[in-house]
Amino acid sequence: MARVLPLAEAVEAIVRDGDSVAMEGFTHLIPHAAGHEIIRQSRKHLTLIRMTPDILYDQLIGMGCADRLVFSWGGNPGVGSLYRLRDAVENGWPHRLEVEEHSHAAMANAYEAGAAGLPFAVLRGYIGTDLPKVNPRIKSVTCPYTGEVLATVPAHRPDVAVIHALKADREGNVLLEGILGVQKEAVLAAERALVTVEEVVDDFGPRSLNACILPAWTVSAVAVVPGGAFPSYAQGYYKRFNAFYKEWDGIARERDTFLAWMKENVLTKTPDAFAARVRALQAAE
Amino acid sequence: MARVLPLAEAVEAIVRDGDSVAMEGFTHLIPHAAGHEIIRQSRKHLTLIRMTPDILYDQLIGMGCADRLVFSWGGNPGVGSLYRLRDAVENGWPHRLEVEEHSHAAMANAYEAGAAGLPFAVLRGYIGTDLPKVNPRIKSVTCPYTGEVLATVPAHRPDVAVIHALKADREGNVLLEGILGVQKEAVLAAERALVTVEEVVDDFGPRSLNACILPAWTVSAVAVVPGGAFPSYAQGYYKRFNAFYKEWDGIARERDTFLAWMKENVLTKTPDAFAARVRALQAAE
Amino acid sequence: MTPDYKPNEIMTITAARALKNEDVVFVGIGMPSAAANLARLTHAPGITLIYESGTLATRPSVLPLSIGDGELCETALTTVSVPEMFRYWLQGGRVSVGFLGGAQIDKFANLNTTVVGPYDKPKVRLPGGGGAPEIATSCGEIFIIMAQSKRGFVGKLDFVTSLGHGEGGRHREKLGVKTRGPTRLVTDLCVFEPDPETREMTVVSIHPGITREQIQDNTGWTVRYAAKVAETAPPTASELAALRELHARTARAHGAAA
Amino acid sequence: MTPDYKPNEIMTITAARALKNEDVVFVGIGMPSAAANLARLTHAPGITLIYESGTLATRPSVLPLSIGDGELCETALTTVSVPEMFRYWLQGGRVSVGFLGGAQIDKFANLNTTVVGPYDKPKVRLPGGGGAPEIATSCGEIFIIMAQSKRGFVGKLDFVTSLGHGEGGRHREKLGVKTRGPTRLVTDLCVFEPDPETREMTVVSIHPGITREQIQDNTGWTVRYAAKVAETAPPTASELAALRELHARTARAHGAAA
Repeated sequence: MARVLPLAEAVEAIVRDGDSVAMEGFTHLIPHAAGHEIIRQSRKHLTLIRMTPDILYDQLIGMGCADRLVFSWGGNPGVGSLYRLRDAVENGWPHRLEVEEHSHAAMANAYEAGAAGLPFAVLRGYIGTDLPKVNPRIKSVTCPYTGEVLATVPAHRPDVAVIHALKADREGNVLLEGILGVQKEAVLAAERALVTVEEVVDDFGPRSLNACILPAWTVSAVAVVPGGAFPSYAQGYYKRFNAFYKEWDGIARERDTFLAWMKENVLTKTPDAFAARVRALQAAE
Repeated sequence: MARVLPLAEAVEAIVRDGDSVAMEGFTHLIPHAAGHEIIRQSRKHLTLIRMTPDILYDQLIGMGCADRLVFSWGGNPGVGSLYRLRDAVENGWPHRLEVEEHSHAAMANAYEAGAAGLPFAVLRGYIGTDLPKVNPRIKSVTCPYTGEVLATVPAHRPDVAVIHALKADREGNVLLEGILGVQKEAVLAAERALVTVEEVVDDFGPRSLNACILPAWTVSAVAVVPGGAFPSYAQGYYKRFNAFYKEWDGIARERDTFLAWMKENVLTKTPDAFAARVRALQAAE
Repeated sequence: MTPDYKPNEIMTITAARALKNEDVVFVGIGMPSAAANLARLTHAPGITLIYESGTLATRPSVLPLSIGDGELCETALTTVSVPEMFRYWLQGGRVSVGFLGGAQIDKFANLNTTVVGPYDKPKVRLPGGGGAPEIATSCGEIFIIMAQSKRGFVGKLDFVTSLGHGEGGRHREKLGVKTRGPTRLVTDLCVFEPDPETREMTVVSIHPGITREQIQDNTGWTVRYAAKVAETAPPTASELAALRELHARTARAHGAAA
Repeated sequence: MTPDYKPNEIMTITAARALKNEDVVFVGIGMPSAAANLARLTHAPGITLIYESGTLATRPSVLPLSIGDGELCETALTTVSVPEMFRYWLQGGRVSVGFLGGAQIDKFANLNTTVVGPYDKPKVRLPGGGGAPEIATSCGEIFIIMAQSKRGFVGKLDFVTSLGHGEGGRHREKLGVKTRGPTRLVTDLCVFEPDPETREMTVVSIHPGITREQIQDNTGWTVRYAAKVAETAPPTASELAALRELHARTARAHGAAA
C-alpha cells in the first residue's frame, strides 16, 4: 500500500545500492526529481534500465551511479548525442559501463512480460540485425503451430521502478494521462515502485471510466514533487522545456562543465527546486 | 477504411458462409442486432468464437448457423444454462456442434496475440486441468531463460470480428468506453471487422487523451443501430435488461418455444426493432 | 440470542469473515460476490474487489447479476481490458484471494464446471472453466463456497476444470505451482481446510445445529475431521442485516426492468 | 520558373511526394517527420501519422522536437501505451510505410545507427536502434531519407542495426520477412530504388543540377543507375511555401522557452 513520503525518505527507503532500477517516462513524465535525489544519495552499482536513456541517465551515468545500462536508444532526442553516456562507453569515464542493448520493441515487450508475470517475451524482431550477435540474452522460440522462429527476450523484473505521474489521491492511487509510455508496465513488473506526482488530490473526480490508474497497492511510496518531470513535461501542468535539451548538448560535452552543472543544479539543491524551475519557465512565456 | 452502411448491407458484404466469426462484448456491448441480421441472412457453417457464448450465441447455434464453437464459458450469466448450446452438444440438435474449449485467460491471450500479429500466445495456464487432454490445440513452449514450461494457444485470427460500440465519427473512427472486454483485440486480430454503433457524431468532442478508439482504417464497415446491444447494455445509453436474461431461461428450454420466439422477434423483424425495445424499457422504468 | 438464519446465509457470512481488509479479491458472480461485498460492507471496508470483466477496486451498491454489469464499472477505480485483466492482474500475481465454486468438488478441492459424464458425450454440458483454471493457480490462495450434496461432493470428478490440491500432498509444488491453492471451503454445513500434510479437505468447524451425520450424508467420500473441530460462530444480527439489505437492494434493482 | 531551394528542401519534398493519402506512416523525428507532415499539409490531407510514443493519427501544427512532445498527443485521435504501439500497431501489420534514416547505409539499404568501429570498443557510440530493427521488417515498405556523403554511404557497415535488403536478391524472403523493405531512398542528390532482381539501391532520378560525378563522389560504392534515369521534379512554389511555413512555425514554437 502506497505511503506518501518526502522524496528523500522515499528514495532512502526504496532504492538500494546494486539495485536494478527502471526510471521510465517516454519523453513525457520523466522522473528527473527522483533521479536527482538518487544522485544526491550517491547510489552506486545500479543497473539502469530504460528504453530511451536521455538527459537524466546521462547525469546518473556521468555521476558514476551505474555499473550497467539496459536500453534501446541512447540519445538526446531531437538534438544529438549523450556525451556522458558516450564518454562512459568510449572511454570508461568515470568508470566502465556494461551495456545490454535491445530494440524498442523488445524493451517494451520485456516490460509487458514482466507486468504479466511471464519469464520472457516473444516478438517478431531482430530479423537480419547484428544485435543478437552482441546481446546473448536475445534468444528464440519456435511456434508450436506454425514452426516460425520468433525472438525472445527475458522479462524485465526490476528491483525498483521509478516514475513521475500527474496526481495521486489520498489513498495513494496514481493517475497518468497523455503519452503513457511503459510506465504502468514498469511499475507492475517491479518489486518496488516509487512514484513522484505533481499533486495529491482528495478525489480524481470525473474521469474516463478507463483512465490509466495505478492502484495504491501496486505502489510502494508516493512523493509529491511539483515540477518533478522538468525539463520533460507533465500533460496539463507544464510543457517540455525544449531549449534545455539543446543547452544540455553544451553542458554535457565536457567533463568539467558537466560536473560544475551537477554541483550547482543537483548536489546543492533539493526537490523544491523543480517547482521553481517550472514557475520560472512559465513566467518567461 | 470504414464505410457507413445499413446493417443488412454490411452483413451481406462482410460475413460469408463458412467464416470464422468472433462476436465479442463482455456482458457490455454484445452485438445482438448484428447477430440477428446474420441469422436472418441464414449464414451457415460458421465457426463462432467468443469467450462467453451467451444468449446471442444460443440463438445462432439454435438456428443452425454454427458448425463449430470456440469458447471458454458458455452459460446464461447469473441465470444458468444455455439450453440451445446444451441441446446441440448433448443431442446434436439442430445438428452436431464441434467445440474447442479454452479458459478465459487463454481466449483473452489468443485475441491479444492475434492483434499483436503473433502466431501464438504464451500463458502460465491450464496447470493440472483436464482441458489440454480434450483440446489438442493447447500446447507448450519452454522458456529459454528459466526452463519453465508454459502453455500456448494459437492466436485467434478470425475472418470477421463483429462488435457493438458507443459511437462513430463521420470518418468512421469508433469509440468504446466502460467495460472494454476483448473487442479492440478481436477487431485488430480479424481480417474484416463490422461495428454497429449507437450513433454517428460529427466529432467525439472532449475525451480522455487515451480514449479507447478504433481508427477508421481498422474497421471494414460501420452500421448505425441504436439499441443494437439490447438486452445487453451500452454504457451511458441504456442499462442491461437483466429481466430478459431470466426470461430467456424459459424461452430457450424447449425447441418449440425457442423457434416461435425467434420467428416473432428475429426472423420477421428488422434492426429498427432494437431502438424500440430500448425505448419501451426506458419508458417502463 | 442468535437470530434465525438460512443455510445460504451462514455460508455467505462465514466466507465473508475470512476476507481481510488488505485482501485483493478476484470475485465471481453469485455467492462469492455476495460474500466479498458483505466483507466490504462490514469488517473490511478497504478490501479491493476485482471482477474479471476488468473492473478494479469496484464498490457496487447492489450485487451484479452478471460479471460485467454497468454498476461494477461505474463504481470502480478504473476498468481495464479483459486481456490486461488476465495478464497484468491475475497472472501478474496481483490478487491475494480467488473465489471459486463448481458443480463438482473432490476431497482435494479440485473442481469440475465442465461436464457431467464423458466429455465427448456429456450427460450434462456445464458452462465450462471461464476464469477458474488460472484463478486456481495464480491467486495467492483460493476460497471455495459450495452448498454440500452427494451430487456435488464426489469421490471422483468427471472432469478436472481447475486444480485444487491435485492428488494431495505436494502435488501442486510438483507441478511448479507457487500459490497455496484452496485454503478454505465453506459449505452450508461446515468449513473445511486442507490437512497440512495430505492436503485433504478436512472439517475444522461445524455450523451450529449441524451433525457429523448430516455432513457425511451430503458428501461422496469419507469425511475427515481435524483434531479440534470448532462450532462455527453463528451470524451476528448486524452481519445478517447487512447481507439482507444487500440482497433486498439487489432484488429491487434487478426486479425493476433493468 | 523554378524557385530557389536548398538540398534539404528538395530531399524532404521528394520524400513527401512518395506518400499517399491512404498511407499509415510510422514517423521518426527529424526529416521523416518534416516529410510526413508536409505530405499531410499538401497532397495527402487524409494520411495517418503514427509516432512510436503511442500517438495515433496525430496532426501536429508544428514539428515535434522529440518523439513524444505534448503537441503530438493533443492533436492525436488517441494515444496508446508504448507496448501496445509496438505490439498491436507495428508488429500487428497496421503500418504501410515506415520512415528510417541512419548514420551509415550500404548499397542494399541496410542501416547502422549503433556504433562506428567495433561494438566493444567503439570509435563513436551512436544512439542505437530504437524502433528501427522492427520498423524495418514490420512496415509494408520503408522509405529512407539521408543526406549523401562518403562517411554515411559506405561499402560495409560497421554494424547492421536494421535490415534493408540484406545481402541482396531474395535475402529478405529467405529470412522469412514478408514485407517489401526499403523501396525508396531519397538523398539530397538523387532518388534510389532497389533493382528488381539484385535489390541493390539504384539511382532512378537525379535532382536538378546534380551530376553523376557528384553522386559517385559522395558514395562509398560504385553507384548503379536504372536504364532510364529521370530528373527529379523540382519543388513547386507551393510545396516550398508549405515546408518553410512549417519550419517557421516550429522555430517560433521551440524558440519560445517551451
